[in-house]
Amino acid sequence: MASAATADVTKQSAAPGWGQRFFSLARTLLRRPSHALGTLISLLFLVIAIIGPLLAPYGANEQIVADARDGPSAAHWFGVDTLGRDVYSRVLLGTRDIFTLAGIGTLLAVLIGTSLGLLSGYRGGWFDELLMRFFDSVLALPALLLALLLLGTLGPSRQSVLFVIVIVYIPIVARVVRSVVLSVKTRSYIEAARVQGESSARILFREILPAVLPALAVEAALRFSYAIFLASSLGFLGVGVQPPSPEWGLMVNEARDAVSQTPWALYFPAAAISLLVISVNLLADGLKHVFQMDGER
Amino acid sequence: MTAYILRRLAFLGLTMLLTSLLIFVITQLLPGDVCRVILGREVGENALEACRLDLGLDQPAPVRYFTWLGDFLTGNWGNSYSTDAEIRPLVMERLGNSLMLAGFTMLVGVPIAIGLGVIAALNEGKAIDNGISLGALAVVGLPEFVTGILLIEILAFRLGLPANSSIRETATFAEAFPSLILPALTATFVLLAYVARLTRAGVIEELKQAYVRTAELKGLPRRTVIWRHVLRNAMLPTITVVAISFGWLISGLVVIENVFNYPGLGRLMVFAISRRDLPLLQAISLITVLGFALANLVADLLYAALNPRIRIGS
Amino acid sequence: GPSPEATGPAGEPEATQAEPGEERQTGGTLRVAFQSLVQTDPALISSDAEVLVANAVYDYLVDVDPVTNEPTPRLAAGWDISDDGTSYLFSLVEGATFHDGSPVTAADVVWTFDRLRNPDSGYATVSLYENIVSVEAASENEVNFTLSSPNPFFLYDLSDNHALIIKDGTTDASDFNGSGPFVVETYSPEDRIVLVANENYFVEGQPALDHVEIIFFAEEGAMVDALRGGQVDLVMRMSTPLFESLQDVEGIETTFASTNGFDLIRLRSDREPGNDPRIIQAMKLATDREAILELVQQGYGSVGNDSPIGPLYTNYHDPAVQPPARDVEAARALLAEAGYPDGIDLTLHTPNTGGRPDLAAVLQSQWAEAGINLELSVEPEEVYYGDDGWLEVDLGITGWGSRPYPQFYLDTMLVTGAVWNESHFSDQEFDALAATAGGSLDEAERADAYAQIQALLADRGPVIIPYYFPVFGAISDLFTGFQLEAFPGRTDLHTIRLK
Amino acid sequence: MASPLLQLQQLAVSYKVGRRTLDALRDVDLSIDAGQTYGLVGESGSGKSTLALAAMRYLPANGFIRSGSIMFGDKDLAKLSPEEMRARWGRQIGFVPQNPATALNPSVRVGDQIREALRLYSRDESDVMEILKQMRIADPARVARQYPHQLSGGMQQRMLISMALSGNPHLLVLDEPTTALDVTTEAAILDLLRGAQQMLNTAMLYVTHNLGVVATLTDRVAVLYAGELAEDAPTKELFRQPLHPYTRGLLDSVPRLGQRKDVNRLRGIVGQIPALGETIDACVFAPRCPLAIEICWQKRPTLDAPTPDRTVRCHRWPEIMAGDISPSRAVEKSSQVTKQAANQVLQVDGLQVAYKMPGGTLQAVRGVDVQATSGRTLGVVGESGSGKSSLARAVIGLVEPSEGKIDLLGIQLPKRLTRRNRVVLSHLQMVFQNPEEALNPHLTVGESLSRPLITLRGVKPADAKAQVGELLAAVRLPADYADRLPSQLSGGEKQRVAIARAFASQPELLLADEPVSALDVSVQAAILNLLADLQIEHQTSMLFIAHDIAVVGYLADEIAVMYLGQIMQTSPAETIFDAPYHPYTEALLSSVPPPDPFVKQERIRLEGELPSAVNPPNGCPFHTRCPRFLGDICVEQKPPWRETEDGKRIFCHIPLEDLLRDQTDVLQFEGAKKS
Ligand SMILES: Nc1ncnc2c1ncn2[C@@H]1O[C@H](COP(=O)(O)OP(=O)(O)OP(=O)(O)O)[C@@H](O)[C@H]1O
Ligand SMILES: Nc1ncnc2c1ncn2[C@@H]1O[C@H](COP(=O)(O)OP(=O)(O)OP(=O)(O)O)[C@@H](O)[C@H]1O
Ligand SMILES: [Mg+2]
Ligand SMILES: [Mg+2]
Repeated sequence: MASAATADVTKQSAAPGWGQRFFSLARTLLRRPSHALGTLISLLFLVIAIIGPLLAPYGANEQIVADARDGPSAAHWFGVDTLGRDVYSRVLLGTRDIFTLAGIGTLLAVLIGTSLGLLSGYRGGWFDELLMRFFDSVLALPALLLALLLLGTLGPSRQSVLFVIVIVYIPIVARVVRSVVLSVKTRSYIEAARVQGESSARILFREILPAVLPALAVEAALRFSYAIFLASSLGFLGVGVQPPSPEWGLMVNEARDAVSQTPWALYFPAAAISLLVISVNLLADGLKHVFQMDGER
Repeated sequence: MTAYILRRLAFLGLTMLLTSLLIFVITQLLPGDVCRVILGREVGENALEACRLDLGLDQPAPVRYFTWLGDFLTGNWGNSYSTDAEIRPLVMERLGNSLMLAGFTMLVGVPIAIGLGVIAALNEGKAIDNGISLGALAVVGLPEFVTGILLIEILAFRLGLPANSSIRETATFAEAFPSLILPALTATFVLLAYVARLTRAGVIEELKQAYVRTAELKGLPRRTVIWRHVLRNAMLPTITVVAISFGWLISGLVVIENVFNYPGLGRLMVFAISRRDLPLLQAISLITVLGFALANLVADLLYAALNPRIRIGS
Repeated sequence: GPSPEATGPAGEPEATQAEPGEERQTGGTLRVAFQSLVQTDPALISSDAEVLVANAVYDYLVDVDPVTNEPTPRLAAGWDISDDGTSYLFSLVEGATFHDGSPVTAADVVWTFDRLRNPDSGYATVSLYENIVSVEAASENEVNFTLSSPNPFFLYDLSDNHALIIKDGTTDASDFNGSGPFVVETYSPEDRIVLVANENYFVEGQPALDHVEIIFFAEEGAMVDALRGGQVDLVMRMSTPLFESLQDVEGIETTFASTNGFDLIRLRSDREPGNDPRIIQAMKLATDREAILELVQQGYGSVGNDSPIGPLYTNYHDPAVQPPARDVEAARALLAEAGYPDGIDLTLHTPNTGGRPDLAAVLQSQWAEAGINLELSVEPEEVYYGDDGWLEVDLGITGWGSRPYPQFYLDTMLVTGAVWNESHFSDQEFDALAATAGGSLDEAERADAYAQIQALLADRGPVIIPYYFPVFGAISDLFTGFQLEAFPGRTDLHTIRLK
Repeated sequence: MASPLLQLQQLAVSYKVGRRTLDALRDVDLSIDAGQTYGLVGESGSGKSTLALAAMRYLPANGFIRSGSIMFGDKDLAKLSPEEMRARWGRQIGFVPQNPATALNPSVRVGDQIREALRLYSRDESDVMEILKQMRIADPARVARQYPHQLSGGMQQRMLISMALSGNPHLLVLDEPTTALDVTTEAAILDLLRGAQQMLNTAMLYVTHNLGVVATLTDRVAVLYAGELAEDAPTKELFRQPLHPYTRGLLDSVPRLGQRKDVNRLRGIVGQIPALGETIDACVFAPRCPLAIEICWQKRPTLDAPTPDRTVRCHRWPEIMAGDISPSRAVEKSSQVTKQAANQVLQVDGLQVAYKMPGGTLQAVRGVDVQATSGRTLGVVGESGSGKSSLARAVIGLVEPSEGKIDLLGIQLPKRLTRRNRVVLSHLQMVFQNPEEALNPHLTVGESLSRPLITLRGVKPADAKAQVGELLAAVRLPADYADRLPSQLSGGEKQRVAIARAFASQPELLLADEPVSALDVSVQAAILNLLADLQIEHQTSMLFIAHDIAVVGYLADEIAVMYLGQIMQTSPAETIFDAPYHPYTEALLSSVPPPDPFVKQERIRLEGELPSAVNPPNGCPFHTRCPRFLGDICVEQKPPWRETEDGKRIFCHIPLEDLLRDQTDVLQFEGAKKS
């Protein structure tokens, strides 16, 4: 039936694959110098976290008695601390520490937070109400205060810090996800899915989740940077990861007494923390920008 | 508006109740025998037993919670386990100190931050904006303890500013002032970047609104458009930002107070945790949370009061 | 939180007394940086800070001279000891009054010691004073102590950190009603305590200062910053790097005192794997004490020989007893012999204070070469000691503060069933030697027993003592008369004066 | 003739996007005389707003004037400094924006916003009351003290208009000022503008896509297409004989009042407007033009002047003018399907929908009875907020009705969606209003279409693919669209996919909630035809919701008019334009501007605002605004249902005879009634 209404055919390219989409997003991300720098430095740290042990000339706890307290030199790029440990190696090896702590912490928080946020936003009702009131009360405690309370309870250890990061960030992630779900939930295509009898699970994970991902990616990057911040602050306060771990905050704390003797043992890890946090922040900023641009297209 | 205030208050009450429960549960799980901590390692079992009885630790947890909450609400905060001092005056004094530091920081930092944010927003994409935004982002990445230590190393001894901010209890503001400078500066860094960034975003968002076009096409001078129309609306979200940053400040102060040995609530809190001083810890937590919540409430109410859409409802 | 390091009597030279005839140069405020107080009741105090305040506010009956290490009078003007060594008669000084104005009498002394030795109290001093049969007022200002058996160190015991004379019937320690050189003006927990000179102090010319302000800090670094910035005048107890950092600072005088204080590594000897003496022996062989001293203490202090009877006890220390030289191969061999040919995995527990985490880190690295693989568990001091976990774990590090005489360590740490026998050491020969040393009034016999004990511990003791640490102090050069004590808390503030 | 007030000469405007420079306007010539009302029409994206903003020298930051001049009086605005422009804004050129809700500063009282303008123009601030009265605002003192959010859209727009007029500008630029408003409000605003124009003699540049508005309001019309001026003529001439095929297409896309799908189909325009930067160096309209011949693909036509007062840019206007060729597209008559016996599909009785709100319960639907039969369309019209969507959503199960019974094929439906089984779900499907939200942006068209096949028809996922092709073909889309993501489709295409998805389960009843409101007229025409075809083909029953009575009249067989959650009138579609009507229907009909300058329309205007649905009026819900208000009876008693001979049912206290006596046909057509 040749109708009056034939397709308003457009000359648009065929659907790009996910790979293509990824590359186009990545290109947008790398367009601004600050975003590109943040991304590259973050990636560099990630690489160091993975292959750090291969790069480090010494072990994290290897003591070179003769070189103790030596300043930066060809043999010890970042100098040696009072215990005779090579600061460069410790900073490199500490990268893995911070990535596992902050990274896994963030990942878990994001996973759990996302599930709760999805469920709570989609289901609504008493479940939502209850969860949100609970999260409100958790969020009524400033993050560090909650972290300190929990660490007081759990005792300082790597696992505790991990746990604290997860607990502190779940509510935040869940709320971000929930707010996206709430706005997406009323979209016609979700209602269409409902009147087509799609299962809740499919609606949540196939229809809603993709819409949440951009916000989630930005949030995850932000959380990650805060988690680094938090973990190192706890290390610095002495209630986080315990010696002799080469965790950066702890290194700063340990080097503080000897700052006039071995300032390098303080400044290099401090610089590492700052650099990483700033880069991840820039990355988050970049992601936000990318998804904004993507949304506007 | 009254209904709104009442609703907010009820909400606050509920949140505080839940939070207090949370604090109670967490602190009850703290390891270590409280009485051991109080009496030291050198006492016998019978003394411990007497102490436990004395503290009511033999009661079931719900009873203890409600007793504690009731006592707290009636102003009976008890004595610190570790110092045996009365908690209320102690916490109040430290709260005063923390508020002085926070207030000073906000007083100095917030106007500057808002100014920077506005300037950046009005010059979006230009060099000034890039400078401010990047600077803010960089500062956001510096943990307080790094900033604090850097300031001590760079400024304290050079300028003769006190690195240690242990102020006298009786000190007037003028006397305390020098010791406030470095911690406040450290806190300002955190605040500055945070508030400036959000203010910038707020103003940029406002600048996109259609009413700006209306105002401009009326023929209003640019200055009037910015001051009378844009900022008026952009300041609304900024109020919330400032309140949230107050919460940030509370967290930041824990670290800062410990770096500078400033006798505030944050330092007292780390002390209480390290000493397993439950009543002190609970009181500090609750006061902090209350302060945090009140700041949010004030921000909400202020927001509502200044925002006709909420004040008057449609 | 209490730690053995901070417990028990201490002593070193008493600071210079005001020269007779010299006009009392008064005035000035001394601001001292210190850790905060927890306990204010003399019977419960233990930390340096608590003892420092107590020593300024109250008086001991008997003090210990920091220079000669001999008992010297304080509230007691003098004493008579019966020939069999079981009866001591003390006469009190004239004119001593409590801060509330009432005179110090024999009854107060009786009340103080009866309280400290009351078995129901649970106080730490109960076992210390077990030996006392009775304390009686012989007159208004004379007190008689009767012992069940002779105790060569009884005068030192009376100078125990807790043995501050308080007024008969005191119930509230927060009154700070002592007789000491300073009166508490204000106490602001966790922040500071302000002391003013006791105008009626019974020692002429003391205290020299008008005010002492003890400002509490959580961190040594902050204390030193404050000293450098001029917000405090005196810092005691600091880490070696901090001490080093103050060396060339204008206007600050640094001082350090050798002590018999030490950090020890101990292995429980009552169960696997420590019940095989070859294990601790292997550990000793794997330890490089010189390197430890260099890294952890930056060379301050002296290398230890695994016995608590350190070189400061010149009468008793036996320099001939030397720890084994480091021999990693021998250590491996011993381990293999003991059934660990592939090495052994252990958790080393340590409190998070002082140089202990550093010591643990260094040990971890040194012992790894010998196949002793350590997992470190660093816990807050309060938790580690508070839960008595330190008495339970297999392998741990403990800090022990300096004492005026060595018997204390043996009796509380190593004798079978001792209160703080953390290594669960039980050795009949050792017990017998310790009893001899602790009960004999014969100096030679005692010295001989101590020499044997050092040899025995080096051979099969459950502890490694890698070093004796020094204590550090630094004071603004506006002041003089500061004499740092081996136990810093016993440092006398009332001898310090403005230049 | 005096020199024109505003004269655009060879104006070209471009936008910088990334590194590309995209031309939004090319060689536009246009001149407006003092006091003239000038309409500017064209599809979305044709550059109307760009032109309006360029005329004021107020382009977005990335937009710039590439060449040409904007002569305003004797000054070229394109050459003025920002300060010089500021001195002209407000005083010489006023602006009325599209969306009044966001165009007022939300935290400043409206009175103050007007006062601010008065101060700026050195006028007496007390003139505010005067100005508001001119805007026919009943209680100006009270309104002046209010904040924008306390005012309805119509009131807000009045504020903006009064602000724009307060500087007594020579030229008023209006960018779709009534698009966001209800027809009844729109009618009032248009009256106002007409009045103001007569009083102040202000020239107006009126941007709209609504041909009805153009027809009733303007003196001259310019038709914009892809940044170029297609045609420019006096309004009546343009409507009588459009010379450009694009103009013809636009006119053919809108249903005239009374036009019906089975009698006279919409012709519309194929294809869609080219994206910015996609135009060819020939006739930009050639790809969509039914008359395009070789030259059209090769050479850009010049702007010619067939008569002294009209211009057109087309190669073939002489033939069109001579009547040798017709620019109207030939359209096949809809396939005539033998009318089967209509059996009842949907029966709704006493339906009530209520929403819990902080301030009380909002009664969106208050006792509605409707029926729908197979192969036929029930149209529902009414102002915004009258409860049309709520009715549809209750039927489909997206909201739970508080009261009432819904029968599908004689079987009562569970109220809750989750209780309805697959069979029920497959029988009931829905097409939503906003095509941008209709499809999940993360799913390909193929996946979106295969889902209902799999879930409701039990098709195996492997087989679904083939059927997706059939579905696409049914909505006249190529099969390879299955691989596209929604972002690669135009609005019309998205709506087609959404329709295909709704038909996938072969529903008995299709609910269509304003499926064309968000679309351009040309696309709207195509979608309406598509729906009509599919319905006939599948004999589906349809509940079709729209606020445009012409659209409903075109597509529906039966029309229900809703007001405040109740049905005021039902009638067969053919008789909806004939008296007697319910007074509300009468007002509605007289508010819709007919897209024909030759139609005379009665002017019946509703007073006051739509009452709150939280506290709806007792008695007849319409009594607060009824122009034929009888008295107490309307306030106190529920009206009876009255039936007319031609099959209408009217819910009114006024007897049919009285209605018939007082009412004439709202629309009087010049020439024959209905075509
Ligand atoms: N700031 C801008 N940057 C880039 N392109 C723009 C900008 N503003 C508009 N455009 C594009 O210019 C073209 C014309 O836009 P314009 O808004 O003038 O059209 P319009 O006819 O007013 O459409 P509508 O009816 O949708 O309002 C469109 O393709 C639009 O996408
Ligand atoms: N989810 C909801 N919650 C509260 N009120 C609602 C909700 N949905 C609609 N309403 C209100 O119910 C009334 C009827 O709304 P409905 O959307 O059914 O009207 P409509 O005729 O479809 O209007 P429109 O033409 O604007 O789409 C309105 O007053 C509206 O504000
Ligand atoms: Mg437009
Ligand atoms: Mg609707």
